Amino acid sequence: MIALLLRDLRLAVRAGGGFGLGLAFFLIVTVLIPFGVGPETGLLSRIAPGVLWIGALLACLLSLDRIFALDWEDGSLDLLATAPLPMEGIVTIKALAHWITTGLPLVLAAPALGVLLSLPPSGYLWVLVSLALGTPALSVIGTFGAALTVGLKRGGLLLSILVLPLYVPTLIFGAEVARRGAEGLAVQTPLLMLAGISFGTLALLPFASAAVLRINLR
Amino acid sequence: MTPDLGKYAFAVLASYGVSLGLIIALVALSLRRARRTRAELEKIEERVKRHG
Amino acid sequence: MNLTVRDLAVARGGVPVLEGLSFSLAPGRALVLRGPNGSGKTTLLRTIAGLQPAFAGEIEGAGERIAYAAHSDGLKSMLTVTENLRFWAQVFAQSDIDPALDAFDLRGLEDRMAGTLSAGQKRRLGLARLMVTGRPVWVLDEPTVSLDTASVARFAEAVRGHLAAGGSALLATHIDLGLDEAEALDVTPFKAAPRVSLEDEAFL
Amino acid sequence: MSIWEYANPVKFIRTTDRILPWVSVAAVLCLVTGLVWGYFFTPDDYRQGSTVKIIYLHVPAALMAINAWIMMLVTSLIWIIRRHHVSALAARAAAPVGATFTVIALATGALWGQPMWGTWWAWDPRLTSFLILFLFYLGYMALWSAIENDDTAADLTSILCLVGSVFALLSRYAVLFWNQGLHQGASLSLDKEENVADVFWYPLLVCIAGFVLLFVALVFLRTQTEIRARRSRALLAREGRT
Repeated sequence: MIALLLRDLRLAVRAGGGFGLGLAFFLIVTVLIPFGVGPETGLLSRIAPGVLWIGALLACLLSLDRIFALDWEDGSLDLLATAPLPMEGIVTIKALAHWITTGLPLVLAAPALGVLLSLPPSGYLWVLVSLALGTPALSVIGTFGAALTVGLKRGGLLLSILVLPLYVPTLIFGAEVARRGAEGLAVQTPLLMLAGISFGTLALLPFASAAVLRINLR
Repeated sequence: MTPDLGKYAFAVLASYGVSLGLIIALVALSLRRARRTRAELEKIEERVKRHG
Repeated sequence: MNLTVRDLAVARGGVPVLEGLSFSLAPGRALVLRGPNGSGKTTLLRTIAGLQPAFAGEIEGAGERIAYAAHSDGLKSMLTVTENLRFWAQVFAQSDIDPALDAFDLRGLEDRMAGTLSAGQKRRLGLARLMVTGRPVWVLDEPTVSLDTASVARFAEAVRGHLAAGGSALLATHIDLGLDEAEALDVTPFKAAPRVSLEDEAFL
Repeated sequence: MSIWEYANPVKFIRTTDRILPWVSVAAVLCLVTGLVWGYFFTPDDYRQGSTVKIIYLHVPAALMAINAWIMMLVTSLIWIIRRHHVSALAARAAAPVGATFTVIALATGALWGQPMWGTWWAWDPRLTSFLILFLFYLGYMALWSAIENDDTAADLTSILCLVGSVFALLSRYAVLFWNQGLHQGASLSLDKEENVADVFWYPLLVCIAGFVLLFVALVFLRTQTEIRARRSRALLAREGRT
């Protein structure tokens, strides 16, 4: 299992794309927002937590179809299925690899991009915490969507449609933590809900993803 | 007989218009597809029967 | 332990393609499947490898004992030869990749990216993967595609070594590998009677 | 005599063929009665004015939008557990009906909200929830039509329906948390039945019955269509094979 994780990470580093693409997209979104809504600092600092969350979510969405597509094309997925690894473990590792290559860089970049959006000082910690807690859920849910659409020729658009409504609860609670944190309000309730969603999806969704993948390999 | 809808006439009429329009469209599409698949199936069954 | 197949039927897309198939493969032996394209050899091998459920019948001694190799080698072009092999060795909880490198003449290519290899070299690397699985039953679908004569001989040598070490091999191939231990099985007589798929059957 | 007998496609078609005309007639009768009663013969609400007439469409559509998804969840489970093809096809047949009802609920909600809230669209928790539900319907239907093999499609959409149901519930709570919102007092809401006086309540009941019957009739008809389409394909496949 660790070998699979290391292989995916090594591939992400070598093939570029992996780390770079999501991060670049995140940067583009946050840089373009002020041009769209105007440079007024008050407005920007008010919407900053939400914009950072949306940017992270879209950057995540962008790279989902790569989770299984490459392994499907070169036959690795078939071979992995005959290997002594449980399918649930494979999809969990795939989600973890996606998080490390896409989610984690976004989390780390968010404070820097917060500066561009005049994020209030009290917000940095909570943007960081909420993204760190929420992006794993985005990867796990995205892996489920990727497993559903693996092998489909025009799977990319379908994947977005499928995953979009599934992302709503995570986005709401994550952005709420960031917003409340930035405004100096109590964050406990949404933080607990966000943690609940992350751990809940991490514990249960791999079973659905594995079932779906088995059906698609059949 | 026709009720006076007052200042909300547009909202009410548009609601009824949109809803009934959508329902009728859905029913019409369902019926059309039902008729077509039924006819197609009958044609195929006829041919299968003739060829034994 | 033998790989035993009893009254097996395999299906492609829900439609049976082969049925009534029975054979037993003992350690140290090889079985070569023959039959024209589309006769169901690939489907049979995939079923035995556990990638799809059998339509009917029993398979014994498969599961975790199978090492499967098909047309796609599962190679990553951005990894070196060693990294590719070592990855699969780790997945199958093995550590030694040197015998595999030797057997398939991959010495000198260890640090090349798999993407820069020729088709034949890639194929050899894909087959070398079999040796690092540590599994006794090799299930091979057209293993000699894109191999030149010398490489075919080398491959036959590797299979022979595997058989000598108590392994067995089930192959679908058109080429005569010159294996004394091999029997041939023509799948043509087991062609399934024309019928509709199970999922269609419910509607007839 | 077991209910599973109706999972046989032929039996299902034969039975529904007999019931369908009655259900259709009843649906039309109820809808016409309820809507005419509600539109022509009920007074205006003292606060909402004539917009109260919208509830005869909005409430039943919203109700059936949710119930359609629940029905799809149940039939998906039946497919996963017992693998009755009719069940999977019924779920497929119900999706566009549920989606249409969701659009009706959304459109009437927005039209009602315009004079009440002064805006076409408000991110009111209920409206937002229905928007999310609509996205779920969209994804579900898109997945069905994207996959070629029918049984694979049934398997995958069933699992999506299951997972989607959990996330739909989660979204519901998330949205409530996110915006307790514009519902200034229950009396101004479209959906609080306890505030509906009897004059409005009875025609509303008839309309709800009409929507239920319409849903049943459409699902029967569309399931028949799906079965016939599958049968055509099966016959053609057999022809090509022999």
